[in-house]
Amino acid sequence: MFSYTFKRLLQAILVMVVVAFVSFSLFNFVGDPVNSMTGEDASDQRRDEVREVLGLNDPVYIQFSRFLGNVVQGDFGISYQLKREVSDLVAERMPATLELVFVSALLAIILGVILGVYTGIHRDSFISNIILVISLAGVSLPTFIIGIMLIYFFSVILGVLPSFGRGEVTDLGFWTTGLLTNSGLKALILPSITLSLFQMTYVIRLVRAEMMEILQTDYIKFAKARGIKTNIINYKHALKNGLIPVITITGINIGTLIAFSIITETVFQWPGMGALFINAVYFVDIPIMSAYMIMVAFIFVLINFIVDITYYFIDPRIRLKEEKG
Amino acid sequence: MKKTISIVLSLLLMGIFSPALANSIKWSMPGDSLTLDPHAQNEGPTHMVSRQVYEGLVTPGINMEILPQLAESWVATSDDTWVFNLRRGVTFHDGSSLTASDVAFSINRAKTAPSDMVDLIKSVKSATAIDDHTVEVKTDGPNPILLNQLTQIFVMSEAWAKANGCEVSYNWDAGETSYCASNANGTGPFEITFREQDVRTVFTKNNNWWGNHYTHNLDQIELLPIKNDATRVAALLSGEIDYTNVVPVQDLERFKSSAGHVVKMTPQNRTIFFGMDQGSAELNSSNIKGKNPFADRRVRLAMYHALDMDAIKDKVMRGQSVPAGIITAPGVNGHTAARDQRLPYDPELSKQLLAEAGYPDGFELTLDCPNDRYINDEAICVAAISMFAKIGVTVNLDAKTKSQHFSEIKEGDANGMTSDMYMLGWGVPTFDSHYVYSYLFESSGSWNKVNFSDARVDELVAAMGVETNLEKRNAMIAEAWDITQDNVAYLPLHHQVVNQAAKSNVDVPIRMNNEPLFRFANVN
Amino acid sequence: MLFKKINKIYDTDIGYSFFNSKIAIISSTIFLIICLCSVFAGIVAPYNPFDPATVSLMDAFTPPMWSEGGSSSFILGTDQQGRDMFSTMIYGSRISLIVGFSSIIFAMVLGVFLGVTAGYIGGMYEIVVMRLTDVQLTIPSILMALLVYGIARSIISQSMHDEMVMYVLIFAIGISEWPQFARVSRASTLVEKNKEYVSASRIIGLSNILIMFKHILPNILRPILVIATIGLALAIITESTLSFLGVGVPPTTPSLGTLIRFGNNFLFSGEWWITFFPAIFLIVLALSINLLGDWMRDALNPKLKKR
Amino acid sequence: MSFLEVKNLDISYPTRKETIVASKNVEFTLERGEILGIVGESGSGKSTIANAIINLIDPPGEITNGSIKIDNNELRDNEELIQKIRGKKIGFVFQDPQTSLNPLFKIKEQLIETIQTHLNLGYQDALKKSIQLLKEVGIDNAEKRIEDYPHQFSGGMRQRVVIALAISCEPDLIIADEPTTALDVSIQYQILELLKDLTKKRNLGVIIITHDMGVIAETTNKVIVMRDGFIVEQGETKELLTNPKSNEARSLVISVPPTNKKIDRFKLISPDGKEITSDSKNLTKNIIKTWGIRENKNQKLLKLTDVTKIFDDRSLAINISFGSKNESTDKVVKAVDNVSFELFEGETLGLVGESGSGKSTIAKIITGLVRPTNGEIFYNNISLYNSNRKYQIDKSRGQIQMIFQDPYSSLNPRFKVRDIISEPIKFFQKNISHNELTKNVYDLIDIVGMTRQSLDRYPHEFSGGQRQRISIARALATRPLLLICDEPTSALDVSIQAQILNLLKDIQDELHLTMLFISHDLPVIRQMCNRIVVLKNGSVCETKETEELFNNSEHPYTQELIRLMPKIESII
Repeated sequence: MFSYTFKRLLQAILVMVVVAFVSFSLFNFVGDPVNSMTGEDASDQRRDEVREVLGLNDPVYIQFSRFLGNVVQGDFGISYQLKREVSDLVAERMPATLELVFVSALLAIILGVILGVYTGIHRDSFISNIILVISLAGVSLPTFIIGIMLIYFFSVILGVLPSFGRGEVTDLGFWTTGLLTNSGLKALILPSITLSLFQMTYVIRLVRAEMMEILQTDYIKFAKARGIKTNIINYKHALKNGLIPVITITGINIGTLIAFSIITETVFQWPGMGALFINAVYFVDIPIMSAYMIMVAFIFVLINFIVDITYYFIDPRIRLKEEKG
Repeated sequence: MKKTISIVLSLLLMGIFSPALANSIKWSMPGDSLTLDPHAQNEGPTHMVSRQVYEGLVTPGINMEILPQLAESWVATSDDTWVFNLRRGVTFHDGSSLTASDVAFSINRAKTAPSDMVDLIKSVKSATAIDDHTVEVKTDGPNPILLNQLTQIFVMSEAWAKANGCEVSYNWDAGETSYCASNANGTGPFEITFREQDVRTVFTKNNNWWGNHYTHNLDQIELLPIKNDATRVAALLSGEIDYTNVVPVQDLERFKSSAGHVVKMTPQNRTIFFGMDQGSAELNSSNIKGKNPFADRRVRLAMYHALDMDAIKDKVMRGQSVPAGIITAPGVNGHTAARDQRLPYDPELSKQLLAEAGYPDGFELTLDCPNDRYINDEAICVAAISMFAKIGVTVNLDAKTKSQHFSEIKEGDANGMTSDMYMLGWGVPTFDSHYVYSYLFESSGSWNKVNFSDARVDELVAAMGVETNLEKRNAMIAEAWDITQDNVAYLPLHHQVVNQAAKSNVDVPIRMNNEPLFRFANVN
Repeated sequence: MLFKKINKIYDTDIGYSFFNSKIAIISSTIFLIICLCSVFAGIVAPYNPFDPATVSLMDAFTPPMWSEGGSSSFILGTDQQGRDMFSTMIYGSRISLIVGFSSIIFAMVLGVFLGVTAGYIGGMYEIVVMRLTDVQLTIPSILMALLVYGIARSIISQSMHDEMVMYVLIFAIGISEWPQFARVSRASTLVEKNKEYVSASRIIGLSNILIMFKHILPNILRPILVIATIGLALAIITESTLSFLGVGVPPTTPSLGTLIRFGNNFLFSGEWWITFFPAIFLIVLALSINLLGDWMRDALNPKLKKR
Repeated sequence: MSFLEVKNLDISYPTRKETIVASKNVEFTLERGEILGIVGESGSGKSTIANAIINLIDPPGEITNGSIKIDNNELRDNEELIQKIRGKKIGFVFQDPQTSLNPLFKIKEQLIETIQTHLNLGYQDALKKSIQLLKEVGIDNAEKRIEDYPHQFSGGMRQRVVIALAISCEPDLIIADEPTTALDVSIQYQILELLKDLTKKRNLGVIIITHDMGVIAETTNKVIVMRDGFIVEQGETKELLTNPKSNEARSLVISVPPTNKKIDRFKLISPDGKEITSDSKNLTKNIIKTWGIRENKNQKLLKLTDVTKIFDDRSLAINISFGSKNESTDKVVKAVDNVSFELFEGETLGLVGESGSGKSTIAKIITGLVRPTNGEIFYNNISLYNSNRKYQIDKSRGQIQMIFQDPYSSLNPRFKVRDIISEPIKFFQKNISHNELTKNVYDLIDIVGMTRQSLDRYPHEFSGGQRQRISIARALATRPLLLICDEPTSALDVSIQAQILNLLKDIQDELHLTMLFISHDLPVIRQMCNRIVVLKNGSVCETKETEELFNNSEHPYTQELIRLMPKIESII
C-alpha cells in the first residue's frame, strides 16, 4: 500500500514539474505585456519603467527560477492586467469554477451511468436508440452553441432562468458558495447543464459499451447458469465491473471539464477561473495563464492520484499484484 | 454544531429574502473599474465608477460643459495662478467635513508618482490651501485647459487617506495594492457598500450629499460587468439588468422598437482611421518590392476614394456612426464641418489614380486591425478590404486583440516588422487639435506610425504649443490641417457614436464620453 | 465490375453491417455530400465569398430567400458583410474539414508512430513516451490549442499570420489529440506483439521497422480508425470553438465557427440566419461523423458478437 | 421414464446467408448416477446441446423442434421453470475457470448469493454450507480461503470452486462443458476423479462434453459421438470405443495417439470410410531439387549448456500510468533453471512438461525471442548469443524455424497466404526472379497438401488444420535445418492432429530435418520423438530415449505424469 502510494505520488510530482516548466517556458514567448497594461497613449518612458518593475528585462532563466521558487510557495506573481496577487485572484475565482465543475461532473456521471446502463442492457430498445441519438447530438453540439441556445430559450424567451453570473453568493470565509441561495442555485442550472452535456454523452457511451461487453463474458453466463436473477446479474455483477472504467474516465474528464468551463464561463459570464483565464489570454497576462495551467494540471493530477488509490480498494486484482511486490 | 446550523440558516434566509429596493438600477458594461483609488489609473471605466462616488473641483456636465462642483467659484489671478472658493457644508461619506487642505492634498497626491494622473496635470506646479475654503493652484505658464484637466482630479479626505496608509497613490502597474484600492470615501451622491471586483459592485445613496437630491431618485446602483456582448444584451432583454452604456450597434434596433426599452445615442469624441506607412522605403507585407506605393499621394488618395463609408455606416454601424473627413471629432478646436466633409466614394477615380501612379493592377499588403477595441472594428476592416479589392488592391487582414495590436503598431511584431497599414482610433480629451498633431502628425510623434513628416507641420506644432494669441494659434491649426488633409496622411473613417439602452422606466442621461452620471438618473 | 466489387464488400461482415444500418448509410451519405461540396466548392457555390472583390457590403443582411426582403440570388441570405450565406458555409466547411482532417492525420501519424514504437520497443523509451502522453493529457485540448495558438502568433511574423494560421490550428489541434492515438496503438501493439505471427517474423529475421509497420500496423488499424473518426468530429468542433473564442482563422476566410461567432452577435437583432445556418450545418456535419464513428466502433468491435 | 430425456432436438442459428443447423434430431437419455460423455470435433454441436438444456443458447440460435424433459417436466420454452432449475436442479461447469468467476466478488459472496437464490437459508447457514462445499471439492483451509477473490486461486483450484458453485444447491444433474481442457494433466485427473466421486456420492446425472477420447474412456458410462449437429453413434462407452461402427467414430478412435506403443503413421479415414494414404515423396521432389540433397551426419546440431532465464519484472514497476492499468507484476520468476541438452542432426527431441515448466521459454531462447539470463546455446558449434547476450540471427541464417501452437494468431491476418510464404523467401534471396519465387511458393504449398488456389486467400478463410499447414510451409520457406514445433497440434481436433503429425513426420523424413518437439501431451510426444526431456518448474527431471522413458522412467514426476494421463486403452 505504501509503496503503491509512494510510486504514484512520485509520478504525480514528476508530471507537475514538467507542467510547471512547460507552463512557464511557453508563456515566456507570448506577446509583450507592457502594452496591454499601459494602453496606446502611454509614453515610452512609462513603458520602460513598467518593464523594469516587472523584471521583464532579466534573462529568461532568472525569470524562470524566480517563478519556480514562488510557485512552490503558492505565489504566482501579480497579474499584469488586474494588478493583484494571482493567488488571491485564483482563490477568489476557484470556488465558482469548482462548484460548476463539481455539479456538472456529478450530473454527467450520475445521469451518464444510469442512461449508459439502461442502453447497455436494453441494447436494441426504442428508448435506448433515442437516448443514443440524443447523446450523439450532445457530442456533436459545440458547447458554445448549447449555451447560446439555452440562454436564448430559458432566459430571453421564457425568462425563467438567469443568463449570466452566479446569483447571490454566500461567503463562508474561505469559500464563496452559490449553493445556499435560491438565486445561486438557479444561476447554476444552465451553465452546469451546458458543461455536463458533453461529458455525459461520453459516460453514457462508455458505460454502454462496457456493459455490452461484460454481459457477454463467461462469468455472466455462468451466473445465469447458476440461476441468479437477471436484475441481480445486470445491476450487481455487470454494473460493478462496468463502473471501473467510469472511475478512470472521471479522472481524465475532470481536466476536460475544467478546460471546457472556459467556454461555459465565457458564455454565461460565470466569475470563475476559466473566465479569468480567457481574459488573461486576450491580455497576454502570463502570471494568470501559467497559474491557471498549473492549477488545472494540479487538480487533474490530484484527482488521478485519488482515482489510482480508489482503484486499489475497488479492484482486488491490483491490490494483490501490489501486495506481492 | 448548533451554531453552525443557525449561521447557515440565517445566511440562507438572508439570501432568499434580501430586500428588494424600490429604486435601483442594475448597470452593466463590458469591464469593471480597475481600482477605487481615484488617482491610480487614468482609465475610462475606472473614472465611470469613481465619478459616482468622488467629486472634483469642477466637473463635466451632461453635455461636457464645465460646471462647478466642490468649487463654487474660481478666478485666475494671473497667467499662472488660479484661486478656487470651496463649497461649504460638504462632508465625506465617513462624516468628516471637506476642507481646502483635502483639496490641496488630493491635487498634490494626483501629481505625485506613482499616481497615473501625473501626465494629465503636468502643468500644475502646486496646490495650496490658503484658508479652510480657498485653494490656490499654480501652473507652469498659462494653461487654457486647466479646468478641463481638473475635471478628472477627484478629491479624497486627507485624514482618511493618511489613516489608511494611502497618503500617496500606489503603483498599480507594478501590482501593488492599498486600502484605498478597494475602499472609497468620497463626497459624491453614492457610496460603495459592496464590492467584488469584476463581479458586483453596489452603490448606495448618500443621504448626506450636499447636492440637489431631486435630480435623481435612486436608492441603489448595482454594477454587474458582462464582457460578452450577446450575454449583456440577453441580460437586458431578460430583465436581469436595467441599463447598459455599451450596446452592440446591431441590437439597438431591437431595443428601439421594444416598448420595454429606451435607447439613447450621441456622437463620441473618438475618430477611427486607417494609417498607411508612407515613409518607409518598402512595405513589409507588400508584393511591391523596392518602393513604397503609399509614398505616392495618388495611391493614398485612391485608397480614400475606394472607401464607401456610407455603406459601412448603413450596414456595419447600423447608422451609428458619422463618416469623417478629418481625424478629430466635432467640438474639438480646429474641427470644422467643411473639413469633416469626406471626399466622394469613387472607385473609378481610384483605379485611374492607381494607374497613374503605376499600379494599374493594384498591389497586395496586410492590414492590421484590433478586434476588441473599437465598435465593430474587425467588421469595418473586413468591409474595407472588399472595397479595396474592387480597385484591385488585395488586402489581407490580420485582426487581433487590442494589446497585441497596439504593441505591434508601436514597436513592430516579434520580428520587428512594422505595420504597413493599420486601424486606430483617437480621442481628444483636451478638445484641442494640438493634442492630435503632437501624437499623430509631428515627425517625432509617438503614434505617428505612418512616418508622415512635413517640416512646416512640425514647425506649426511647435509654435502652437506656446502661442497664446488665440487667433494666431487657430490660424496655425488651420494651416496644419490644410497640409495634412491635402497630403492624405491618414484615411479618416468615421466618428464613433455612443449609445446606451435601458428599460423604459430607467432614465440615465447620455454623454459623449459614455460615462453615466447617476445623479441625473431616475427610475419611474 | 463495380457491381461485383460492391457485392464483394456487401459480403464482408462490415459491409453487411453497413448496408443494414440506416444510420450508417444516411450519415455517411451526408458526410460524403458535405465533403464533395467543399472539395468542389468552386462549382457548387454560386459565389466565391473568399474573394473580397465580389462581395458588396450593400447586400449585407439580406434575409433568406423565402423571408420578407429576401432575394433569389441569395438562397440562405447574406451575412453582415454581404457574403452569400450558402456559399460562405460551403467554403467555410472546406476550411473546417481541411483543419479537421489535417490535424487528425497529424495526430494520427505522430501518435501511432510513438504508440507502436513504444509498445514494440518497450523499456525506457516506452516509459518516456507514456509519461509524455500523461503530461499531454493534463492539458486539455482547448487549453493546449489556446496555448499553441498564442505562442505561434507571437513568434510568427505578422505578415505571415494569414498563411500560417491554418497550420497553427492544425498543429494546435493535432498536438492535443495525439495521446489518444498513442495510447490505443501502444495497447494494441502490446497485444499484437505477443502474437505468434510477430514471433515468426522475428525468427525469419525481419527488421523491427518492417515488423512494426508492415506486420503490426495493418492489424491495429481498426481501433485507430474508430478514434480517428470520433477525433475528426472533435477536431472540427474544437476548430469551431477556437474560432468562436476569436483565435481561429481570419474573418476574411471564415470557417463555420467564425461564422457562428459573428452570427451570434446578430442573434438578438433579428438576423438569425447568420448564426442559425452555420450552426445547423456544423451540427449536422459533426453528427454525421459521430454517427459514422459510433457505428464503426460497434461494427469493428470483435468483442461484440452480432445478434 | 428416464431422469433426463432429450427428444428430436433441433437447434439452428439463422445468419444472413444461411441457417446453420447446430443440432438435428438429437435424442438421448440420462439416468441418475450415470456419466454421459458427448464427444465430437469442434463445430459438431456438442456444446450447443448442453446450453440448450438450460436454455442459454447464444442468440440468434434457437430451438426449433423437439423436447427436453427433466423428471418428466418439459423445459423447452418454459422460461419460468428453467430459471428455477438453473443452479438448483442443474449445475453447470464451464471450460475456462479463469473467466467463469466474477473477478470483483469474493468466493464467499458468489457462493452465498447462489445458495440464497435457491435455498431458503439465512446468511450464517449459507456461509456454513459454502465452507462445507469448498471442503467437499477438496479446497484446504476453506474457512479462510472463502474470503479470497477468484484470482487468488490457481487454475485447478478455481475449477474446484466452479464445481462447488455448480453443486451448491444440491442439483440432480451436472453439465460440464470441457471441464478439464484448460488444465494440466495432473489437475485434470483430480477434477475428473472429483466428478466421478460426486456422481457416486450424490447419485447425480452428469454430462461431460469433451473432445478428448482419453477423458471419455476413463470417466463416462455412456457416450454420444456427434458430427455436424447429428448424433452419429451412441452407446456404452466400452462398446463404442472398442468397436466403433460409424466412420466418424472410427476416425475419432483411430486418430487418438496410442499411449502404449509407437506407431509409424496414423491411419486416416475419410468421411466415407476409406483410408487416406499420403504420397509425400512425389511432392517433396521439387523441394529437394532446389534445396540440394541433405545427408544426416548425426552430428551435434544444437547444444544448450546451463541455460537459465529469470523474468524480473521489477524493472517495469515504474511503468504505471494514469488511467491505464499496467499488467506487469512485481515478481521474480525463474522460468528456466540450468537446462542443458543436446540435439543431433535428424533426430526429434521431445520437450515435455506441464504449464510453467519452461518448455516454451526454451524454444524462445533458441530462436532469439527471449534473451537467456545465463548459459550458452551453440548451433553447429557456434554460440548464438554474443558476449552482450545479443542474439546473432545471422549465425543461423534462418536455419532455425518454428511452428507455433495457435494457428489463429500465428499467421498475419492482413497478409495473403502467398505473401506469408514468399516473404521469408524474398528476405533470404533478395534477387529472386518472379517466376522462381512463384515456383518456390507452389512447391511449398504443394508439400503441405494445400491447393494452389489457396495462395490468393486470407488466413481467416481456412480452418485450424489448414492454417497449421500454411505455418509449416512458411517455416520451410527459409530452408531450415532445425524445426522447433511448439505444441503444434494442441489446438486442433484429434483427426486433424493426426494429419498434421503425419505431415510433420513425412517432411522430416524427406527433407532430413532435425526437430525439437514441445508438448504437454505425452501420447503425442511418444509418437513423435526419439528422445525426451522431461521438464518441471524450469529444470530438467530426466532425459531418456522415448521407449525407455515410457517403460522404465526413474523420476517420480515422470512416473506420475505417465500414470495420470488419460488413456483410451484403459477401457479397451
